[in-house]
Amino acid sequence: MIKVTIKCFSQVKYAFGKDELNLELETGTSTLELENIIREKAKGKLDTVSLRIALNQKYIPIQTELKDGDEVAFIPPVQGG
Amino acid sequence: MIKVTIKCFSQVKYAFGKDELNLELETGTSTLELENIIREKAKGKLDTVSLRIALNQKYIPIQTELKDGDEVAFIPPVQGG
Amino acid sequence: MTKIEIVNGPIGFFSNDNSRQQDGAELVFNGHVRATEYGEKITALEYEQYEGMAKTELTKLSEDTVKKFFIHDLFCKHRIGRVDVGETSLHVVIWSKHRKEGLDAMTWFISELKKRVPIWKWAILNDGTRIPSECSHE
Amino acid sequence: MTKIEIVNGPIGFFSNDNSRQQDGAELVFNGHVRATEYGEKITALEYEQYEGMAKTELTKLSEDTVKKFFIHDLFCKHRIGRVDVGETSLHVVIWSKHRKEGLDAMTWFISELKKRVPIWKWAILNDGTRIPSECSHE
Repeated sequence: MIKVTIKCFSQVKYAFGKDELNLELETGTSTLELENIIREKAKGKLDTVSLRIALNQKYIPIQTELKDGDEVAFIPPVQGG
Repeated sequence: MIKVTIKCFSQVKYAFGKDELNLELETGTSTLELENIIREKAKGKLDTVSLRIALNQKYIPIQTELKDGDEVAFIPPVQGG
Repeated sequence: MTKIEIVNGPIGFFSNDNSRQQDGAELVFNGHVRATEYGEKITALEYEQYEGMAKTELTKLSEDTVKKFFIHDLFCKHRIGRVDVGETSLHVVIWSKHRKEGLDAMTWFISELKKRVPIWKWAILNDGTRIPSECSHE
Repeated sequence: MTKIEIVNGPIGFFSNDNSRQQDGAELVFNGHVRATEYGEKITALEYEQYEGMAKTELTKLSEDTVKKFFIHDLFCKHRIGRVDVGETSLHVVIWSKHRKEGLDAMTWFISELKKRVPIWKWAILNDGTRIPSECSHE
């Protein structure tokens, strides 16, 4: 098992009412699998929201196997400016 | 005969060393004829300078017959900014 | 050169500079909060950032912009936290030899900022409700 | 709305305005005098205007720009007389709802200004000589 921290922003934060989620996952879980877990946990609230994945504060273009201690963020469309 | 005032700027001013020329012209002289007179008076110094004509402080697109008291400017390429 | 700041509180503008010898063009963009967000009346926006990553991405983007457009300097301040209607949320200054590269750089920089810098807006409505501002890139 | 000034002496910038409810974009362009004019080292430029016509043309151009690009306001100050290297000769502020129309309007406004407003530059060289600055539109 591995432990990961999920940072929540904007619509993700709104869906969970939390800044951060701490999850225990099967060893070998990928970022894409985690996204599915998160979307399911949100019970439909994120169905229309497109999410990019940042792993340890960097956008990653393809799915990646998670490691113990990773920081993950599912990034809703950004809105700076 | 008519009297016209010619306002001189930039390269026109530099060519004549004057802010203003006052000329007496044949009645019926056109702006284009006046331009030729001015270019001749400049003795070659304006040969490479393109000039637009402003009549009484307005650009005019085609040649126009001058009237007594007109203010004319031969406008070298402008350089504001 | 680039200077990047993410500030919690009113933005102090970068100061005037008459000492530059080769920069003919100084272009400044100030983004202000408007009274309506997606048709809804608001009293303020609250900007949220991904702390750390927002600064990293903004810095990287600024450096990319300076290289891509041959501009000399790009300075940027982005405000986070509550920003009332009318106030400045984004302040960008670009110095370049000629205006054209400055205008192109400004256009690209802001458009990319709105794609990749992890900052979000929460709308604060007249009744005090606080909701994620819908939608995304213009 | 437009505001136009042709000023003989240092340009005082238009002041900040946080009272606007619907203008999300404030774009400022400051043109500065560079140390070289057409390859020649200079100490200053001297701007000459066709008094009357310069103001008229600049006013007309500003009004054209506001109509053409659906921006809200365009304010412009152009300095005439001697302007030392580094100093501001042109100050333009455009207020619009979104940045895109502001950027397009700024691009067009300055480019047209350099075609139709009767203002010229005299280069003041290091030895004090004063000559019409060659050439024209960029």
